[in-house]
Amino acid sequence: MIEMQNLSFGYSGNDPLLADMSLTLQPGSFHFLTGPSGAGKTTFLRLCYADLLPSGGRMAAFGQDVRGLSRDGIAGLRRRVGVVHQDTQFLDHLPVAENIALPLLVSGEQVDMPALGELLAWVQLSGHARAMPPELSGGERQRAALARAVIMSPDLILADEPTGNLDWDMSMRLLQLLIELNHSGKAVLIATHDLNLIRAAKQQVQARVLRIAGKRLQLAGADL
Amino acid sequence: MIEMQNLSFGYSGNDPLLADMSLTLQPGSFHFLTGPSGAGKTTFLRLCYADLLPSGGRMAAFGQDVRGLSRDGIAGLRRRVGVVHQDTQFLDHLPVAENIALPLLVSGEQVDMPALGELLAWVQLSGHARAMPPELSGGERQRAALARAVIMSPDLILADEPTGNLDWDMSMRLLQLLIELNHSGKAVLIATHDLNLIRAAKQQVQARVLRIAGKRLQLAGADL
Amino acid sequence: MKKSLDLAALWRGLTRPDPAGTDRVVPPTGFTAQLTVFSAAAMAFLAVFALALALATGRMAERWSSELAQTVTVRITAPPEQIDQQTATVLAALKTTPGIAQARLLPDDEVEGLLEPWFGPDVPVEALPVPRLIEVTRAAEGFDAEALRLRLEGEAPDAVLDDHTRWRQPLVSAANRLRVLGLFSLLLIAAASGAMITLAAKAALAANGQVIRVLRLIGARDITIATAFVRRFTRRAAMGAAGGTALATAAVWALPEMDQAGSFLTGLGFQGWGWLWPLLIPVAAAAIGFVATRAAALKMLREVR
Amino acid sequence: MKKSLDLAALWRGLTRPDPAGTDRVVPPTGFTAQLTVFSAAAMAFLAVFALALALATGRMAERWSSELAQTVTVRITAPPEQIDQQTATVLAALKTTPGIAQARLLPDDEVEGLLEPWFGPDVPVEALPVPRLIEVTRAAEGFDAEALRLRLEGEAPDAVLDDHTRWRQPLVSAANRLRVLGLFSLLLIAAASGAMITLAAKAALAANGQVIRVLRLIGARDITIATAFVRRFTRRAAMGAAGGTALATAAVWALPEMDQAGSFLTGLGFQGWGWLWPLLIPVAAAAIGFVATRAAALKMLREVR
Ligand SMILES: Nc1ncnc2c1ncn2[C@@H]1O[C@H](COP(=O)(O)OP(=O)(O)OP(=O)(O)O)[C@@H](O)[C@H]1O
Ligand SMILES: Nc1ncnc2c1ncn2[C@@H]1O[C@H](COP(=O)(O)OP(=O)(O)OP(=O)(O)O)[C@@H](O)[C@H]1O
Ligand SMILES: [Mg+2]
Ligand SMILES: [Mg+2]
Repeated sequence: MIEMQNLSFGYSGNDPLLADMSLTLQPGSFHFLTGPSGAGKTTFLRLCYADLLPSGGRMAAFGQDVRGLSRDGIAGLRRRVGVVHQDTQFLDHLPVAENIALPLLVSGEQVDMPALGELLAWVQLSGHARAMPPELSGGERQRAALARAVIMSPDLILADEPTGNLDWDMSMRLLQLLIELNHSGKAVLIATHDLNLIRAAKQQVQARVLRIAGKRLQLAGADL
Repeated sequence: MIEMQNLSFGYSGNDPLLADMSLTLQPGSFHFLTGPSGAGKTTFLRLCYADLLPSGGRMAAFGQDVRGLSRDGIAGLRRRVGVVHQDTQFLDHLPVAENIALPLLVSGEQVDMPALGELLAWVQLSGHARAMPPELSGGERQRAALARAVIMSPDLILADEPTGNLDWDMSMRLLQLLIELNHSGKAVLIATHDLNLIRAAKQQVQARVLRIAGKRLQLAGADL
Repeated sequence: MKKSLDLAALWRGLTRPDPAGTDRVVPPTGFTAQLTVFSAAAMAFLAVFALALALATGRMAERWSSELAQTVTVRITAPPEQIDQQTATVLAALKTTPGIAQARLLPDDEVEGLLEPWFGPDVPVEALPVPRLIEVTRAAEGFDAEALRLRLEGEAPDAVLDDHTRWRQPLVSAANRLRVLGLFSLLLIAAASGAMITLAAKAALAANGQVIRVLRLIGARDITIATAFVRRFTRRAAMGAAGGTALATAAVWALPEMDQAGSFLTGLGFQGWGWLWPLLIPVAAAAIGFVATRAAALKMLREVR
Repeated sequence: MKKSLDLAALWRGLTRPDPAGTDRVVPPTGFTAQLTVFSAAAMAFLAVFALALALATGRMAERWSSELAQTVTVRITAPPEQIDQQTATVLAALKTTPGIAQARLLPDDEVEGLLEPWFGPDVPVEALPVPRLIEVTRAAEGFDAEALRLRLEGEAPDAVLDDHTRWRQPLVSAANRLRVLGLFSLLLIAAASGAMITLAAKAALAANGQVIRVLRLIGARDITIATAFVRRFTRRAAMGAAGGTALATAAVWALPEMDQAGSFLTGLGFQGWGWLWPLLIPVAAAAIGFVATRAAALKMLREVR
């Protein structure tokens, strides 16, 4: 789905942040991405949904070179990739339920109300469907972000620190949800610092752990 | 410093969220605040810096009833309380260093440049002093927030999930910083889900763990 | 590569109702919205007045110059023995001058009336060496006064062509200048409105940068986002301008009648089909709103991947 | 409880330089800022023209009505045996009429000049029963024309008071109406500017809601926040208005001279001290900006704890 070859990236005016990265994300795969704060995890994810373009190397998403994508092509790509941002933004003037259904609205698809209700229940936000986003607690925002990311049933789910504001029980629930999605064939990539989360996941799913260190992507060993 | 008696609070139009809470924060004390997502931890902290006013009960900050505070009184209170928000906002048009020095600027105090440099080094942001806030990574934002919270050397430090975006090493460093501040006489209150963090802290400092459960504030036992 | 914004699709999106409710993605209120509506309204209001001024002064200039045209006279002050012959010559000459509809020798009683202010009601016309006066009515196309003057000089040396220019011409030029001023303010106001609506649209879009970024991130196409904004703003500009126009037109209509000074002055109002002119203003405002928002939206979108 | 915003402190903050650099907390650019500057400039531009129109038409009305006043004449068309006596009576009567500065019997050559258009250059004044003409110069306070007319009727029945009203009055009323129109547009423009600057200030403040919230959270006092914003906006409104005023004043100055029609017309420009009038516009804009931003800032601050 995503193929990178010798990819490198640097924010304009800065030294390159990521260099010589090669990776292939297969359908149905499960990856974790770790690395110290400021290593470039969020940057890496932004490259995957074409929010940033690589400075060097080759990258293809769903078989297409991302550099050759038109703006509508990028929009199309983003409909096939669900993203949970580290600091997810919502439209503050629409209630939570509508925000979660937003990807359907903007792609002109019908909203299946029972399915939306199920999804809300799944992330335990049924009671907040009509609340406005600024009224959500930190953890509630993260769960709403996950719900919005999966509503289009994308082929690939990228999650940036999805459990940063969640306690252990809720984190486990969320991991469970992601593993479920993975079992149904979707590829999952989670950026996280939480080694316990990775350990817990490894007991249930064949997960590979990637690590950004010294600008490069490494495969972390079984030492986790 | 902060005294609450039978304090209760509910967002307007909702059921009460917190009820019958009593607590006294002494100078030099160290508290953790836990509870499930959506329990009201952030709400509790907002009450402490008079961003919300209690619906019932009595609450005094630095000896003054918060309900009787004028708007300038509230501003004065906030200069004595350093807050690390769960999702800290900066002024996006000013560089990180100026954002961190902002509390000094708005209270008309001189900025001690060497001290600012030291503070930046302390949170390992020396290299990002001139960066703009939107260019920071999630963890860098949290460290900048901590720096901004302590620059006025406040009497009380409130931190809402300060390690949500930090890996374990960085979390430990940050905890060390807070413990240092506590040893110099400042009161510290940290809202967190991270039980490992609480365990680590308890080995170094006399910390009390509060828990919001069923709308009430409980003292968690030694089971942590 | 496809063009990123398709005008036809945009127009369809603009005129079609919004069954999916996509417009809801744009926050409904806020001061920038009010600002768009208000600046459109205020500028439309001023434009109506400038338009009324331009039309009224145009009418005034026309009326004054046509009165001027109708009061051309030829005066013959020849000695008694020559006067009849010269009068005949002048009348003949006038008949062959192109651009003259009619030439009429004033009878004694009319001349008497004209001289009354000078000699009182009982002018002894017979006793005076009163000049003969010929009233010339100009045809629609007008005639060359200078040529006629030269010709008369040759054929009837005692005939004087008086086109009353000294009296009326300054009025006509004043009215014409006022009309130019009215048109000039209209242009100014149009330019200012355009800039103001553009800036208001840009300010509103900038205030909604967050919304645009969120929408792009969840895979909204440019056309979807632009349509939602353009539709909003075009409607706001048109609504504001329509309100301002309606108010101003009502105000113009309610202005006290100014024609009390006879044919000399004209009211500020519109006349006949002239009342339809202001209808152009909301259309223009909508067009400006459309173009401005479209340009601003495209520019903002280009900054967001 | 202390008043939350102290005007004196605000004024001090506004005029004093900003050594601490507190103003930097307000984001420097953005379309709302441009919008404030531009709407102030555009409205100032229009205001200068409206002001020039009002002043020029005022001048025109004054000139026309003073010309009217200066051309009052008394015409005596009595039979030859009575004419000298009636002339003397009229002159005596005029001397005792309050509000008349001077009464002068026109000598023959001036009368000749006046009659020239009627009888040609060689008027046989002696041969004609030419009326006596007395030119009356009105004093500043003016006189009661009706009363004088009645009195002359009794004392000198063949004297006719001609104040040329029929010719000039419509012009004066036209000029006066134009002046009213100019003042009316000035009012309209002032109101529209006020509203526009207010809305622009509110839009800019709303766009900076985030900044205000952050500042309150880190313990900034209301006065600090309000001063930073008010200072910015007052300056922007004043700068924009100054720019617009300067441009418009230059444009008025560069307008072609309109006095070519002699004393009849007046140019659109300012005259003498009149050039100082436009200076009021930036001051007014700054005042509006100050009041509007202050109100908007206070309102926004009240919504943030
Ligand atoms: N827009 C930007 N312009 C310039 N530099 C940036 C920008 N965004 C991020 N950076 C820098 O790039 C580096 C990597 O940022 P990134 O957000 O990818 O880190 P991260 O691995 O996600 O860290 P964290 O765990 O703290 O979220 C950081 O040092 C950051 O300051
Ligand atoms: N402004 C608001 N208006 C109404 N309800 C609110 C508002 N802010 C928060 N809430 C609700 O109050 C409850 C407590 O929120 P709070 O942010 O205090 O939770 P929290 O304990 O900090 O949770 P988390 O660990 O997820 O951050 C949540 O259910 C939330 O939806
Ligand atoms: Mg990150
Ligand atoms: Mg919280």
